[in-house]
Amino acid sequence: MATQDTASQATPTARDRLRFVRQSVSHRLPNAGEGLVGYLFLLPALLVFTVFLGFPILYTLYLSFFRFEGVSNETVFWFDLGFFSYELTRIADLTFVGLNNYTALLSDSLFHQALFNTTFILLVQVPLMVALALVFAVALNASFVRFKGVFRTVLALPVSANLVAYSTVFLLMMQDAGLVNYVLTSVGLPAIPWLTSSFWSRMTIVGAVTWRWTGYNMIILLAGLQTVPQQLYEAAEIDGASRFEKFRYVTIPQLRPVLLFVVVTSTIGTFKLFSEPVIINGGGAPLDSTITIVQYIYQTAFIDFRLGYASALTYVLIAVVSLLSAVQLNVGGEGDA
Amino acid sequence: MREETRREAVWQFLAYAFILLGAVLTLVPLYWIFVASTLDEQEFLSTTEPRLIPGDSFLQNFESLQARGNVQFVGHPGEMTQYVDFGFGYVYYDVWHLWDLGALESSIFVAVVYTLLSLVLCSMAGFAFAKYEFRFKKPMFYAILATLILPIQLLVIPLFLLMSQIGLTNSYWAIILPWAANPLGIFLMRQNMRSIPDALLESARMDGATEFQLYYKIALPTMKSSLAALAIILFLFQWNLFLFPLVILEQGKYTIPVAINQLVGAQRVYYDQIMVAATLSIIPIVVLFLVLQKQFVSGILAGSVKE
Amino acid sequence: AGTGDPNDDSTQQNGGGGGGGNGTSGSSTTEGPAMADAVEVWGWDVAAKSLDLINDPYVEEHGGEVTITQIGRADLKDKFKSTLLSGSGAPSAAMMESVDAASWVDTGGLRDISDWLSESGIKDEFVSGKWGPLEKDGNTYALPWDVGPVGTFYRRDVMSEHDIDPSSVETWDQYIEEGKKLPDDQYLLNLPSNDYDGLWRMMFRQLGGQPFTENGAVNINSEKSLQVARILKRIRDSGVANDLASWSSGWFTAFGEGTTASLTAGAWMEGTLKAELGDTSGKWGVFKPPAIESGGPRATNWGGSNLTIPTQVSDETARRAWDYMAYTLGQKEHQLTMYEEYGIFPALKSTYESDAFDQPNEFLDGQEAGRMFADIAPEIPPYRYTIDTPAVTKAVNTHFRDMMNGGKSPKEAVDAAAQQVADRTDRDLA
Amino acid sequence: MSTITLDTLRKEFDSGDERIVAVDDIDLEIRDGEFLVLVGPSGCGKTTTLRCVAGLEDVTSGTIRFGDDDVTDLRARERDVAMVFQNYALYPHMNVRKNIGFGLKLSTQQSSADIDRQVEEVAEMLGIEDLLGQKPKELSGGQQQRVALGRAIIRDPEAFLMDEPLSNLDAKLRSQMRTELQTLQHDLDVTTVYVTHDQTEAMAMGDRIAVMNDGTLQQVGTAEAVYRSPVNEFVADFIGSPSINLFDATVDGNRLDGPGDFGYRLADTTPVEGYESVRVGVRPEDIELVADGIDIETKVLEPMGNENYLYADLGGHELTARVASTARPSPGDVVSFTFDEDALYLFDPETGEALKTKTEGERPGEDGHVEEVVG
Amino acid sequence: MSTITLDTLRKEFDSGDERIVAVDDIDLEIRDGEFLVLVGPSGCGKTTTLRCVAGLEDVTSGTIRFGDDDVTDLRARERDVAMVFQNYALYPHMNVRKNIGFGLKLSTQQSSADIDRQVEEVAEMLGIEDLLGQKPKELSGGQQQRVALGRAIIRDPEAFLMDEPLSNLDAKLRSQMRTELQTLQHDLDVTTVYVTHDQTEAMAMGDRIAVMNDGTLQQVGTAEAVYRSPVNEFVADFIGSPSINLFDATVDGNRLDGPGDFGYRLADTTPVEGYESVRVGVRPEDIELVADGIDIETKVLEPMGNENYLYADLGGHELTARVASTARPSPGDVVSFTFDEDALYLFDPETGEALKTKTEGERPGEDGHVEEVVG
Ligand SMILES: Nc1ncnc2c1ncn2[C@@H]1O[C@H](COP(=O)(O)OP(=O)(O)OP(=O)(O)O)[C@@H](O)[C@H]1O
Ligand SMILES: Nc1ncnc2c1ncn2[C@@H]1O[C@H](COP(=O)(O)OP(=O)(O)OP(=O)(O)O)[C@@H](O)[C@H]1O
Ligand SMILES: [Mg+2]
Ligand SMILES: [Mg+2]
Repeated sequence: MATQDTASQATPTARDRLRFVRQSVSHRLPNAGEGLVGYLFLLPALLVFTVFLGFPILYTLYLSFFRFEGVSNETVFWFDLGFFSYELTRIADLTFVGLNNYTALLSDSLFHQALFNTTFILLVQVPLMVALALVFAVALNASFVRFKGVFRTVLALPVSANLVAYSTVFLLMMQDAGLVNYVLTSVGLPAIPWLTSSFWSRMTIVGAVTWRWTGYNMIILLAGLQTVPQQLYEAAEIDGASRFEKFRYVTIPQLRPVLLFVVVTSTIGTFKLFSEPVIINGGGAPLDSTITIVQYIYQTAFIDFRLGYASALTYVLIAVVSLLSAVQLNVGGEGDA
Repeated sequence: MREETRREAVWQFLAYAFILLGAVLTLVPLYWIFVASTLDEQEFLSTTEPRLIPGDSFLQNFESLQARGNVQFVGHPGEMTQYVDFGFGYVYYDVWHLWDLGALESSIFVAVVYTLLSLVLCSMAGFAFAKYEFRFKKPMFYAILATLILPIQLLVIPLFLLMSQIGLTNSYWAIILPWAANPLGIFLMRQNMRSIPDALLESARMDGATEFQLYYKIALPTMKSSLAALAIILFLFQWNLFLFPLVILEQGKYTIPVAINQLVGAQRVYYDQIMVAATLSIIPIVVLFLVLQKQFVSGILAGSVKE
Repeated sequence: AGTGDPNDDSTQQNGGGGGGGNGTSGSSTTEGPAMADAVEVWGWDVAAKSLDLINDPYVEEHGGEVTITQIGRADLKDKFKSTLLSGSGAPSAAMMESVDAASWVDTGGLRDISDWLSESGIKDEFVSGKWGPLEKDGNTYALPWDVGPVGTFYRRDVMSEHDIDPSSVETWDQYIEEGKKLPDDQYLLNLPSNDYDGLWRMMFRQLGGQPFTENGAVNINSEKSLQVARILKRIRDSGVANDLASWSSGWFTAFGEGTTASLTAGAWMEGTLKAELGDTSGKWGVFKPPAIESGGPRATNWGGSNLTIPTQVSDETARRAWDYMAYTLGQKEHQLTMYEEYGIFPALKSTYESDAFDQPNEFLDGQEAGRMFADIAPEIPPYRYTIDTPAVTKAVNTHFRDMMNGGKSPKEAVDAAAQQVADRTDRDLA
Repeated sequence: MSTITLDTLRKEFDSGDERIVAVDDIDLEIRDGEFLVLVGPSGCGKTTTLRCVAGLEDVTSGTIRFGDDDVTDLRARERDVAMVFQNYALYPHMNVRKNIGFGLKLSTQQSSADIDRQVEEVAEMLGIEDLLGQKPKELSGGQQQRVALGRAIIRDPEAFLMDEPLSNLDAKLRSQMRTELQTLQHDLDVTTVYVTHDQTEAMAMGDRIAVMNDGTLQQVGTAEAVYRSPVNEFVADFIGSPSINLFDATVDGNRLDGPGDFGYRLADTTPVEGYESVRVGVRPEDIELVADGIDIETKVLEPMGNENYLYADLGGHELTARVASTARPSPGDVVSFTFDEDALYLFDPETGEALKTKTEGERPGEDGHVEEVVG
Repeated sequence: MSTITLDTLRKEFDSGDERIVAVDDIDLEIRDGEFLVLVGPSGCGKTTTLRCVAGLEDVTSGTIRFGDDDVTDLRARERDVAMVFQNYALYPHMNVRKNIGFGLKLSTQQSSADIDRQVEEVAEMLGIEDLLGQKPKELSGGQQQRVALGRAIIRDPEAFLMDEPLSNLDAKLRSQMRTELQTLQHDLDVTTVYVTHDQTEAMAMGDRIAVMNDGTLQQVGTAEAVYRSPVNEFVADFIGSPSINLFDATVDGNRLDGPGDFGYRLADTTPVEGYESVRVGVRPEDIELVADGIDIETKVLEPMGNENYLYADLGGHELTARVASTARPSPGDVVSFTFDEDALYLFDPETGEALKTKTEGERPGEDGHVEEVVG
């Protein structure tokens, strides 16, 4: 207020002095126009990002126009200053093939198969999982539910389960004479060939992935729910909204950004499926019906050593998924959110 | 009105039933992992009917896990070689050797450091994307989003090359830094921070806050729930990283997934030990969840603006 | 600063000859070009353990320091390939399966050891079938370690209970007939639908088949391949075969309980069985794998590894690594130590004379199986693993599964597989 | 369309370790079709009371009845009330049209066209017909408030609950809205509880006015009753703007002696019998500037257009007077005032209870229209 | 502590595909240390103007100067102004103490103890000293508003910007706060821009009043000037409560003929020369009930305590009159009124421009205190 008689100022405490130091630092921070501030906040992330992922990403892009011909350790550049020497060696022998890697994709039936499998799993898995996660999140946010902490923890745990362990258990459960069929047959349902039919083996993947990631997405949605203003529920309540209507007209629109996040990341996650099919379905069995794109990329790069082709595959994957995400974001009303 | 009470009761019942069912379905495989960890390997493998009662071999399995030569799952007290001799006795002081890290501790260490670092980077970037206008914002955002899709399987090679160029092979930094600016985290923070009312930031600006102060005095405290969720995401991301740690880390520094994978031999899979390790590795996560989920306080922005 | 190679004068080609060192012969290191002090060798499972056995004697005789790093098989491959492809971080030497050899060699990341090899003169001491995939353009990139001579392991108790005498079986057809004596819930063998290619390759090789002709054409639709396909189809159709994923727990369980009565696999399988199903000791026996047709060859191989040195390690290190390899793999007594301790079946022919192979095997009810395998080993036909082996594996698996379901005839299956390989690898059909 | 009865309604909040009593055992009956205005100082519990009636807060104790039905445990949506929130609570993701129509869409079976038509009518009445396509955050404060109002009045509820629905509107619009609201309420004949801090509004609109202070109900009565016959000093002080002038005076027979020059001879001493000192109250508009009376020193003169407010010093006490716009003493000028005994208020100095109010004939309790609750 | 100059300030918003002009080329100079009140109907652009001054909105065109410095492109924190937001914008995660002290903590080198002391002083002044430990969501609307106010006044800024800072307070508190604010502003001598929709407040507080309509500035002048000498019909209509009575009248020599019985003979015809018809304005307080005058029919009588509002019908037009509380015609009664020619307002029927206002001597432009901007 007005009455700042500096004379009466008590000697500042240690905490205050710390505050002054912080203040002088923070006020000396760059203070340029708004446009720049955004960049400044981005800077640390961007820096780490470009330093560590920039090279791999660009190198991969570069590779996608070449055929990998083997490792090379020929020195392309070096200097020696006595106290400091540097030697840059060529990484690989490459032959430029232009867009061949990309055009080859058009006729690669295995790639098409992988794309099909992934899309199939995606269409079943993402809606299922997001819906489940949403219902769990809303239920576990309700005031009347007790032991919320325990339930939240339990539901979110699967994602921390070790992949080998959980895949093993799934494999055991899904076997022809496994737990699931045991339960099914004991209630009079027919056993299902979870691992051997192409349809059901995809469903097994869907089940495993849903089991693992639902709780994780629930946690994210739960965090999003906390930002929904309580007063909107009150207004809706007054307007006569039922529980479902509140969910439909308040929760969903308010949660939209986070829902979008979940949908987009789940979609991406499905496209990146790798370990589950490898372990549970032994890498694409039966009949390549569970081979996924990333698995195919891995095979191409790590088994066949066709690094260029694998890079091209990757970029096509990125293109496909980016397109899909962009569609999701726009349909989800990113524009005016 | 009784009608309504009844409907309310039905709702509550349904909600509970749903949650319980979900919890049970979630727990079955986990429980089985646990059961397997308490069984003798032969018992686990030779049962044709699913076995659901824990056995008593947990400790024994744990011991055989610990007795493995090539991976140390849980660490042990280290040998402290640094000491001061006071004439009447020694005082050891080399804290870094108080404890030799096993995979469990390595994983915890790496995940904690990574989570803290990444929380800062992601929330800052998310804040920028959510609350500032700048040129190339959209393209930059989408570019970062696109890298979410990059399969690590392909990045491994150039990344390994990069790490060896900058001398970070077999260093925990090699698995901490590349994803410190986690696109997933940036995306999440951006989505959540959009719900911070602009008026709040404006009023802080009027109060003389620098832009950075807006971030850590207003945005962070009001985004507690989201930060908790992000912390979980980041922790788990690092906790589950496999391929790159495998490639870049050498024995003795292995994280849990890498260590567990060492139990999958060419001809033999050490199920008992895998299950013990898997069971143990869930414990830190349980603790983490129980701590962090308390941050999910609802209506955190309430009372800030009239609208 | 400038461009050019600062190490021009010491490239690997000159390493062996230029220095005039014969320290690489595996007997002496006192002279010749400098060798690094320490080497690190990567291996998996028992192989790594068996190398450990040789460390002490080696260090005692040759000095230096040897570290054996044990890494899971799949992990080792991923890790090693990453180091190869990125040109850094590789160990001094690593284990390499013959199946992978061709494609790994093809990356150019492995060191040519032919000079050292010829100098040491030990090349001929290994079974000749091993060398194919380790060589490219006349250069050699790895030293053979073990072979997997194939035998058919069987449960003596189960067989005799149902009056089957495996030792009298000569051909697969006979064996199938015998198998029909087993009751419905017991199977003669396992034919896992995720692993048709393993069995196919084993039999194909037994017949002397090659997946590619010498000039690189795809050959998996050859008459021999077709024969194998027919046999496999017959096995499936006859109902004597179980279908459990290999290495799965159920797979082991079935052998333990005798519901699957036999298993055709490399000699190393005995060790695995012993470890996994210790309580069935003494109930097992083994006989030479049945022939495809009466009087046909009964020697083939499954598995087998080698040691290789990456190009990226320094010459000093490479020399030390070679020295170590030649010592452990090229010397009879060390190979025998590994065989006796861990059942690693040597590729070094001279070992076969040892009476270590004549020891009665307790697990196999006293059978002197070692000798049988030692007899088989030198007769194993060579097999041309190439970088396209994975494509073959894939194609065979895919189309044989189709065949087993009745979707294709054997002929159609091998043709389709061949066509697929040809398409994906840009090769011609033979 | 029913009586609303609050029976010892109590609402406490937990805040940290203390419990805040926001509403303290209120008894109140709002008659069928009545327009009741709730006034009181900021933080006295008006909003909380309203929210309890709406069903948005769980009451700590007491009951709420709509007609004969105990609705205490009923949820808001079953009470069928419409409410204007003090903080608007608009749906940020819906445009104005949807915000207003939302209640109808949910609770009635009307066709979208019908709803649209009604939304447009309401919007026109509120002067926001041009804004129907806009989102709340694109609206000005007053526009938002009108949307919030529109959301309530479009419905045909059991009761209207309005929490300062006009506080962000300018005078013109406010008086216009006031009339509209009254007409509407009259037409629909809906029981209405209306919170306002605006004197004029309370006086002009309320069938009765309920004055609250610190969680307790002070007085309920017509505008005139609470103005002329406040039950205690608080009500007298709170109602009326500018506020009543209040000061202590000693009683000496029929003579009251106050600060400064203040001295007054009572014609009727009954009210002060037995008191040594009382609180004296004179409303600013009852003060007449005369040539010869009690002297005061002018401090500030505030021109209000049609009249002037005179702030003057009476023995260290600030005295406010509403004077004609022609009276223009300058600061420092000493003027003189007097007032009618009829216009004099007297209060018990301890309890604040009224001893004498403006019109003796309308003393609380004697008039059927006035109820009294002393907190 | 400097002049604030707005030079053709313009602010447009994009809303969907249309552009909304919220502030339309405003020129305004707020003098050093002046207390300027911005009034205007809801949605006219007051808040937007204030936000432009604060630096929270990028202006579309025009410049803003503080003293001689062009601050148009400066960011909010560099302008060193304090602001009370219309929607409060409190920090939800901080308690009241921290909310109020936040600005000082950030921008001064004072010790925490000092800041605390000042926070307590301010809180006391605002009557929220008991709430210092509470979080915003635990406060009533009025309490929130006071916290928002406290946050601004604790600082010692170049300028105060206040957006309806008292709109949620009751009359008593409001008038008290008004005085406090004025004293404070006076002591600090800080240039202040104050938005309110409250006539009384505008009149009482502002050194000058700026009237806005639809994004444009109508008139700037002292309270008296805008009240007595509005530049146009809009200002006349907007300022004054109840509003001025306005109707059309035909000019016939010196005679004005309006609706119903209305007829008036002008003594001075200069203002209406050349007009066939004009808009006539008479303020409610200038209407005198007389025995013989213009007849009107009483419709409603609103008792306001110290006076009554009379709503009557004048040939289909509603006429409002402020009459003494003793005058109590019943609905349906026909009464008769007149007024002084001095009190008559006349406006151009097309442009709304004032032809004659209350006191000719103070016509806009002739008086130094009155500036005029016609939108
Ligand atoms: N962010 C925005 N986007 C679009 N239009 C806006 C936005 N903010 C304000 N407007 C519009 O600009 C006009 C002026 O708004 P402003 O908030 O300045 O009004 P105001 O004078 O403060 O009104 P009130 O007294 O109701 O608060 C309004 O018509 C409003 O709808
Ligand atoms: N959620 C809450 N938690 C704790 N205290 C609360 C809460 N809500 C209100 N209060 C307190 O209860 C008291 C009454 O609040 P209420 O909102 O009913 O006041 P009000 O009469 O509406 O005031 P105003 O005119 O300022 O809006 C206040 O002192 C307030 O601080
Ligand atoms: Mg309130
Ligand atoms: Mg406004």
